[in-house]
Amino acid sequence: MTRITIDPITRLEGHGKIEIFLDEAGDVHNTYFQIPELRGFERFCVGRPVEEMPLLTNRICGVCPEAHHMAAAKAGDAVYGVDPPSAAKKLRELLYMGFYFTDHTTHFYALGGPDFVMGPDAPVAERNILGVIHKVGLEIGGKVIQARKYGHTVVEMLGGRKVHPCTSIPGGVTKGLSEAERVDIEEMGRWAVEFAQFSLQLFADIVLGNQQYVDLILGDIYSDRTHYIGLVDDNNLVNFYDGKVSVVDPDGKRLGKYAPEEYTDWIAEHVEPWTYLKFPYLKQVGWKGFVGGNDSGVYMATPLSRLNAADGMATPLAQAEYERFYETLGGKPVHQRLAIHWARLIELLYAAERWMELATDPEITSKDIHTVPTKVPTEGVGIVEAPRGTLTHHYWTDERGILTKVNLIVGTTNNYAPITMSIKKAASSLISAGTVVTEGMLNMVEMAFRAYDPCFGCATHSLPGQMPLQVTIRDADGGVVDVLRQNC
Amino acid sequence: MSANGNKNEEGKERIGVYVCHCGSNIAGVVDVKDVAVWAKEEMGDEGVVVARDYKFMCSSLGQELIENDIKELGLTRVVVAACSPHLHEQTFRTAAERAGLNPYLSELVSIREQVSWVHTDKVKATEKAKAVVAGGIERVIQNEPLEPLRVPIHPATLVVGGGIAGIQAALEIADAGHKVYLVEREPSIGGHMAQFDKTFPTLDCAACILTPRMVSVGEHPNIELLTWSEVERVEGYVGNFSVTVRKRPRYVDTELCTGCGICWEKCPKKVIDEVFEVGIGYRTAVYTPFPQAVPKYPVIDTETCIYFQNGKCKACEKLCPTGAIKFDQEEEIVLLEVGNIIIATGFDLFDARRIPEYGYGRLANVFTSAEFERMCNAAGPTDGEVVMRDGVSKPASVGIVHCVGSRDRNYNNYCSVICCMSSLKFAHLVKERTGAEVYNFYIDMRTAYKDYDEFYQRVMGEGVLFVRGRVAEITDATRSPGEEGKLVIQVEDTLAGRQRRIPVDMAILAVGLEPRADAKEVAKKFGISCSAAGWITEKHPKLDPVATMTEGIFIAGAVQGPKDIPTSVAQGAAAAARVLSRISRGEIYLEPIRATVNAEMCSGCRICNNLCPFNAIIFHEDLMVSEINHALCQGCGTCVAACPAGAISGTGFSNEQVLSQIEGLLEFSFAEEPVLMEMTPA
Amino acid sequence: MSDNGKPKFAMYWAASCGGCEIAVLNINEKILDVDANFEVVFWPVAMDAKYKDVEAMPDKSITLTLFNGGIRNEENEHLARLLRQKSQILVAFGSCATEGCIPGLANLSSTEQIFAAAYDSVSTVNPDGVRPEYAYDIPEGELYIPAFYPVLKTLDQVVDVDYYMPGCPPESHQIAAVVDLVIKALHGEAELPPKGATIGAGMSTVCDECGRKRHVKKVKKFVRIHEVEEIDPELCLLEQGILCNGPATREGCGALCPSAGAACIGCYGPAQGALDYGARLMTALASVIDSNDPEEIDSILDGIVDPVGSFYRFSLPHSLLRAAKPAWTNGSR
Amino acid sequence: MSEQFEPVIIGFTCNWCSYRAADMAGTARIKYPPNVRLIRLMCSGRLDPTFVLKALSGGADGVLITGCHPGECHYLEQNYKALRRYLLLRRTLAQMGIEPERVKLVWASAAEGVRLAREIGVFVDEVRDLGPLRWPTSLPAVHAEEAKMMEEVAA
Repeated sequence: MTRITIDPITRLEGHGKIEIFLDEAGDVHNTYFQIPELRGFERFCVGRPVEEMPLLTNRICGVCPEAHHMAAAKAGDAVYGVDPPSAAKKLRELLYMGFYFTDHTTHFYALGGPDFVMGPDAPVAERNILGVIHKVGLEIGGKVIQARKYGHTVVEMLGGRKVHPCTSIPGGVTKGLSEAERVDIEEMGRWAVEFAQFSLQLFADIVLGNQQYVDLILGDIYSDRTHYIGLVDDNNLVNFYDGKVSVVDPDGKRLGKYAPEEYTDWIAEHVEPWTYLKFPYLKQVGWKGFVGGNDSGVYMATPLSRLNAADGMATPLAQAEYERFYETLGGKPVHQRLAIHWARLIELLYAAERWMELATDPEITSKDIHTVPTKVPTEGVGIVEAPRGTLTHHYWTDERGILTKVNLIVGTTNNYAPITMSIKKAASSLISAGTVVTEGMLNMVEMAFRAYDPCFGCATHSLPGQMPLQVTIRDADGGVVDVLRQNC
Repeated sequence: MSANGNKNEEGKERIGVYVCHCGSNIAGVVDVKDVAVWAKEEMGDEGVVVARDYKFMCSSLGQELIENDIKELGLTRVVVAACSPHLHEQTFRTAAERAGLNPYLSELVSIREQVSWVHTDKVKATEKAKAVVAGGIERVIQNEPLEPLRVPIHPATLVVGGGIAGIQAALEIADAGHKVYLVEREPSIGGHMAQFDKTFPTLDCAACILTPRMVSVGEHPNIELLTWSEVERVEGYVGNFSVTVRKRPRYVDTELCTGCGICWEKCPKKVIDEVFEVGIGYRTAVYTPFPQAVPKYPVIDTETCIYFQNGKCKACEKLCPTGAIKFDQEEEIVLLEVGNIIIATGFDLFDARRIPEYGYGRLANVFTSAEFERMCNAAGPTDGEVVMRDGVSKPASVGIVHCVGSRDRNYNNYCSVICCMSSLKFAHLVKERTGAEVYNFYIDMRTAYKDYDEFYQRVMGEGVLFVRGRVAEITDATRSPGEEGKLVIQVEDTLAGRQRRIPVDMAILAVGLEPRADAKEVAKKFGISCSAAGWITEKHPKLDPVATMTEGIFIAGAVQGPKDIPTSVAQGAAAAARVLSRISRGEIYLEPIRATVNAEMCSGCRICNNLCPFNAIIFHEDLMVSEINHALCQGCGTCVAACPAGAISGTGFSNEQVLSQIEGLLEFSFAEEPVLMEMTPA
Repeated sequence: MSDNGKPKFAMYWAASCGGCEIAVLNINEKILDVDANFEVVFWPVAMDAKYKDVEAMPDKSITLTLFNGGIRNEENEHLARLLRQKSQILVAFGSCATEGCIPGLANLSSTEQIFAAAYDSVSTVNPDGVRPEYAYDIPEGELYIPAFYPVLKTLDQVVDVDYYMPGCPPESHQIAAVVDLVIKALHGEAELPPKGATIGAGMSTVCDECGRKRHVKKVKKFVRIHEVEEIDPELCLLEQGILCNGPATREGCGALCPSAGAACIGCYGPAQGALDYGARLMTALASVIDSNDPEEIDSILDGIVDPVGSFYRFSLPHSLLRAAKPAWTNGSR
Repeated sequence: MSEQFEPVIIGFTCNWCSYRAADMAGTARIKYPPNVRLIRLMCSGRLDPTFVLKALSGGADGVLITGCHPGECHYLEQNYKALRRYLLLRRTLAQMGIEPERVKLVWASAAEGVRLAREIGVFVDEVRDLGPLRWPTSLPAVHAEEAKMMEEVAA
C-alpha cells in the first residue's frame, strides 16, 4: 500500500499532519489527519485562581487570545453567578469586534487569501502575504496593514495590550473608556466599515469574477453535507459575544438552541488513539465516524456555519451581503467549504458595523464597569464565537474560587471531523491511479482545510509544535518511490 | 547566569589552599594530607595551583608559607582551612596583605569547630572537610578586592543619664580633655545613688562619696550639663552623630540664680515628692530634689505651682534677690554634634503593688526598699529615724523580704543582683537604729565579690535572723493573740522544712531592678537592640560588655542589666576608655561589608525602603531610585536579599559568592549512587 | 531558493501559541523593512518554504533566526538543533523560548495527569479510557505521533542561544527596535550586544515604567483583583494589596497591564541577572509583609492563594527547580 | 537503597548568633552528625530564597536556616524578614511537590551551642526519614535519561 504523508500543513496557526493511504490501484484508500500535540491546559489550570483564567487561557492561542479571554471571563462571571454592568459587557464586545476585524482580515489576506489572490498553483515562494502585497499592490498592502493596526488599537485600548488582553475579570472589566478614546475608536470604525466593503468588492472582483475559482468553490471537491452550529441572539441573528448556540441539520432545519450550561446535553467528544485532538459531535445524533448526512453527528463551526445556523445578520450592510451570499450560492444551507472565505468577509463587515454601533453607544463611556462578586463560587460555563468556531470554557472551583476542574472545547476542535472529511474528499478527487502528485495539487489538498482557517495552536490547547510537511509515495512493497516535502 | 566558574576574563584565578593540622585538633580526625592532595588534583580546574598541609597555619612559619607562595607563585586567591574565621580571619588577611594581596581575596573556612571537633567518623569528617574546602574555593573565586571604610571621629561625646555610671564616664572623658554633653531627665544628676544613706559593704555614706563627683561634673570646663532635658532624636552614624535634645523650661534663669534657696523656703505650695522621696516626703512647687543637687538651680513644677494653676502667688518671683524667676521661659531645642554616645539611663524599681499578697499599699507598715533608703537618710523625711507609717513609733520587729519581683517566673526570672546585699545593709541599719528583732527571708544568699560575704558574716553576728524560703504572704489577718496588731509573714522555712508564721511590726520589700519603662523606645531612638525584657543588648556578653551592635554607641551601668555601684562605675570608666581610644585615633576602620544600589537597575518600587532599621536607605523622589548610605549601612544584607530587581548588591556576601559556595559544598552530594527519577516517554 | 545576496531571515515556532508571529506582524510597516533588508527563507506561519532547502543550506547561512515556543517534544528539539546549526544569530524569541511561559506550567503535572484531564473530561465519551499512542496500528499500517517530553524545556536547555528576547509576546515596538538594530549592524552602523544578552527589554523592572504612585511598602493584606470595590487608578497596585509581579519583572512592555488596571503577571521574566524569578518575587513580597507574628504572617500569606502559579506563571521551566516532582517522576511515584 | 540513607543538608547561619553557636559547639566538643554543611551569612535577613532553591536543586536533601531569637537580632529585626520569607517559601515548595519539612528555621543564640547541635541532629533524622530528594536538575544522569528517552521515542 502506498502511503503519503503531508506534514505539517503550512499557513495554519498550529500543527497538523496528514496520512494518505493509496490502494493497489493507486486510488485513495483512506486518510488520517493527525494533530501531533497536546499542551495540557485543562490539567495545569487546576489549582489556579479563576480570575486568572482570562490571562492563562489567552496563551492557548496567540491568534485568537481575545476569544479565550472572553470565554474565560464569561465562565468566571458564571462561576461567581455575577452579572457584569451592561457597560462592562459592551466594552468587552467592542474589544471583541476590534479583534474579529483584525483576525478575519489577517486570515483573508495572509492565510487563506493567497490561494485565491495568487492562485493555488502559484510558485510556493509567492503564496504568502508578501506575495499578496506585491500582487494587489503596496497601496492595498498598506490598507491591510492599516486594518490590522486599527483592530489591534481597539484591542489595546480596551484590553490593555495588543496581544493577550488583560482587563476582563469576574464581574466586569478593570479599564473603562474615556471620551477621547471613544472618539478615536469611532473614527477608526468608520474606516473599518469602508475597508470591509472594499474587501468584499476585492473578493467579488478577484474570486467571483474568475470562473476557475467559482467552479472550484461550487465544485463537489470542497463540499460536505454536515450539521452546523453558531451563536445567535434572541432574534436568531449572528452574534459573536453572547446568546445561545443554534444547531441546524444538513437540510438547514434548526434542531434547537442550547444555553452555555446545557452544552453537555448537545456536544460530546470522541477519542482516537492516533491523534491528540478529540472529535466533537452532536450527542443526540451520535458518532458515526467521518461521514456526513443527517444521521452523523459531525458538525461544522465556522463563519459559514454561523451564517447557516442563523436567520441573518444584525446589521444592515452585512444583512444585505448575507442575502446576496445565499442568492449567489443557491440558498441555505451552503455546504461548499471554500464559501467560508466569503462568509468570513461578511462577518468582517458585521464586526465593523457592530464596532460602530458600540462606539456610538452613550453608555460605552460609563464608569460603572465592575460588580464585585458576592456569591460563593462553584461552577460555570462561558461560550463565545471564536472566528474558528464556537468556544466553550467550563470551570469548577472550590469555595475560594480555585479551579478544581477545567473543560475546554475550542473553536477549531469543532471542525476536526469535517476537516478530516474534506481532506479525504479532496485527496480522493485529486489523487487517483497514476496521478503524479504535484506541489500545486498538495496545496489544493491543503486548501480544503485552510478554508476552515484551522487554528491548531488553539486546538492543541491540550500541545503545540510543528512538523515537516512531507509526501512520501511508496509502492506496494513499501519502497520509497518519490519524496515531496512541503515546508519546514 | 551561572554562579560558578570565575569572573576573571583573562583566565582562571591562581588559588592556594592551606590545610591546617592545628596539632592534632584537626589532623586527629580529618585526613588533612588527603584533603590537600585532593584539593590540588581535583580542584585544579577551578584554579588551585598549590595545596599544602601544615602543623599550625596560624604560626608565623605557617603565615610565611602563604606569603611566599603568593609572591613566588603569583597567587590571586588564598583559602585557609583551619579554625573559625572569628578567631583567625584577621590573621590570614593580614598575612595576605603583607604579601601584597588584597586581604579580602583570602578566605578562612572552619574545619575545626565545624568538622574535627564535632565529628568522630574520620571518613565522613574528611569528606565534609573537602566539601567545606570546595565551598571556600568556589567562594573565594568570586571574592572582590575591598578597602576598609575610614570614618572620622568627632571628638565630642554625648552621655545620656546622670547616674553614677554616666557621671563616671563623663568625668573620665572630660578629664582627658574632650568635650562631653551630659543629658539628664531629672532636675539634678545623681541618680538612685543620691537617694541612699549608706552603701554596702563598707557602709560609707553615699552622699559623702557621690557629692564631690557631682560637683566636679557641674564645674568641669569640658562638661556641658543638660538637666531637666531629654534626647529627642539621633541622626547620623559613628563618628558623626547629630543629636536633638529637648530642654524643658526651669522657669529659672540659671545666669542669675545663685541657688540661695529663698524661693523654695518661701514657696507656699507643699506637695508629696513621688520621685526623689518616693512618696514618703514633701517638696515645694519650686524645688531642687535634694540639698546637694547639681546643678543647684531649682525648677518650677507647673502642675502644682499656684501661679501656673490659677495665675496668682508669684511669691518666688517677688522674693528672689536676683530676679532669676522667669515664668515666661520656654522650652529649648539644642542640637549637638558628637562622635560617640554613651547610654547610662539606669533602671526602674519593681512596683511592689504587683504582688498583692505582700500587701504593699494596703498594709500601712509594708515598706519598699526605696522608702526605707529614704527613711534611713539623714536628710530624708524622717531625718534618718526608722519609724513606722505613723511617723513616731519604732518597730520592735522587722521582716526583710528578698527577691521581690526577682527570680520569680510570674514577674522576672533574673536575679536583681543588689537585693541580698542591700537587705543585709537594711538589717544592719535597723539593728543599729532601733535594736529591733530582724528577720531576712531569702531564697539564696548571693554575696559574691570583695568583702560582701564578710559583711554577711558580720550582720549574722549582729543577731539578725535568716529564714530560707520564699515568703508566701504578708497579712494582718491574725490567728493567735501573739499576732494581734502585727503583720504576719507566712513562709515555708525550707531549712526547718515547715511552714512558719512570723509576726513583725514592719516589713521591708527588697524590690528588684527592672529596665526603664521606656527602654524599648530609647533603644529604637538610638538604633540599638534590647532583650525582650528591655535590658540593652551588649555587643558581646563577655568580651565587649560596654559596646553595642551599633558602631559608636556604648552602654554603662544598669541599663545593660542589674548592677551594683562598683560595677556601674567600672562600666562607666570602661565605656569612656572605648570612646577615648577612638577619639585619640581620630578615625575608625569599618568592615567594608556594605550594600549598594545599582541606579540603572533600580525601578524605584520602594520594596527595600522599609527594611533598614538603621535608615540607611534613602529614596530620591526626583530620580525615583533608592540609594544606600554606606556610613549608616551595617551590612546585614536584608535589602540585598529583598530587592526584586536584583539591583542591590552586597560586598563580602554577594549572590555569586554564596551561590558558588553552595555549589562547592554540594560537590560531594552523591558519594553513594544517586537515586534516578524514572523518566519514561509519554 | 534564489540567492539575491540579502541576509537571510527565519522565524520558527516550536511549542507556542502563535502570538509571537502575530506580534511580529504587528510591527506593521516595519514588516516591509524586513522584506526589504532580508530574504525571508523560512517562516511557516506566513509562507511556504521547503524544509529540504533549509537542510541543504550551508551552516551559519541564515543570518537571523527568531525561535519562539518551548521544547515540548523531540521534534521541537530536532528543529532547534537544525536551526542552531544553520543560523549565525539564534534568538530565543518570546517567553516560551526563553522562560517556558504558561505552557511551562505543565511541568507541575505528570503526563498521565495531563492525559486524564483531556481524555476523561465530562464532555468526552471514552468508556475504554483510550489514550493517544506514540505508535498505533491501523488497518492500513502504523501511525505515529510524536511522544512528548515529561518536562517542557526552554531553548537554551537544548541548544546554545545568542540572544534572549523576552515577553509574551515581545512588544512590537521592541521587535521593531531590534530589527532596526540588526539592520544597522548589518550595515556596520551599530554594534550588536554581547552574546547571551537580553535584547528588546530594559535593565530594570516594570515599576520603572509604571506611572502609579508608590510609597514605602507595607502589606497587611493581599486581596484578589475582582474582590476590590474600586481600584485606585493612581496608586501602586501592590500597595492596594493586589499581588502585582511588576517589581520583579523585567521592564520593556511599558507597564501595559498596570496601566490598564490589571496586575503585572510577569510575562517579561526576571530582571537582569536574576537566577530564579519566583524567588525574587517571593523574597520581595514576604519582606514587606507588615507583621512579625508567625500566625498573623501566615494569615496574611493565605491571601496569596496560588504561590507557584503567581511566582512561576511564566518561568517555571527556567527556574532552578524547573518542574514539580510529579513531572520529573512522571507520576510513577 | 540498601545501607542507611545519609542526607546532605546545607545550613545557613547568622554571623552573630548561630555561627558563633556552631563555634561554641565545636569548642565544647559537642558531637553532631556530619551531614550538615554550614554557610555563614551576616544575618538571616540576608537569606534569599534563591539560596534555598539553589541548594535543593543542586542536590541537597534539606536546608537548615538559623538566626537570632526574635527580639535579639544583631540588626534589630531582620530575622523577622527571614521568618516571613521562610513561611512563604515553604508554601511554594509544597506546591512543587517538595515536603516543606525539608526546609527548617531554627533560632539559636550565640550561647546555644548545645541547642544548635541538638537541633542539627533532630533535623538530620527528620530529613533521613523523608528520604532522598536528589532533585533531577542536580543529576547529570537526568539529562542522560532524557536523552535515552528521546532516542527511544525518535526511533
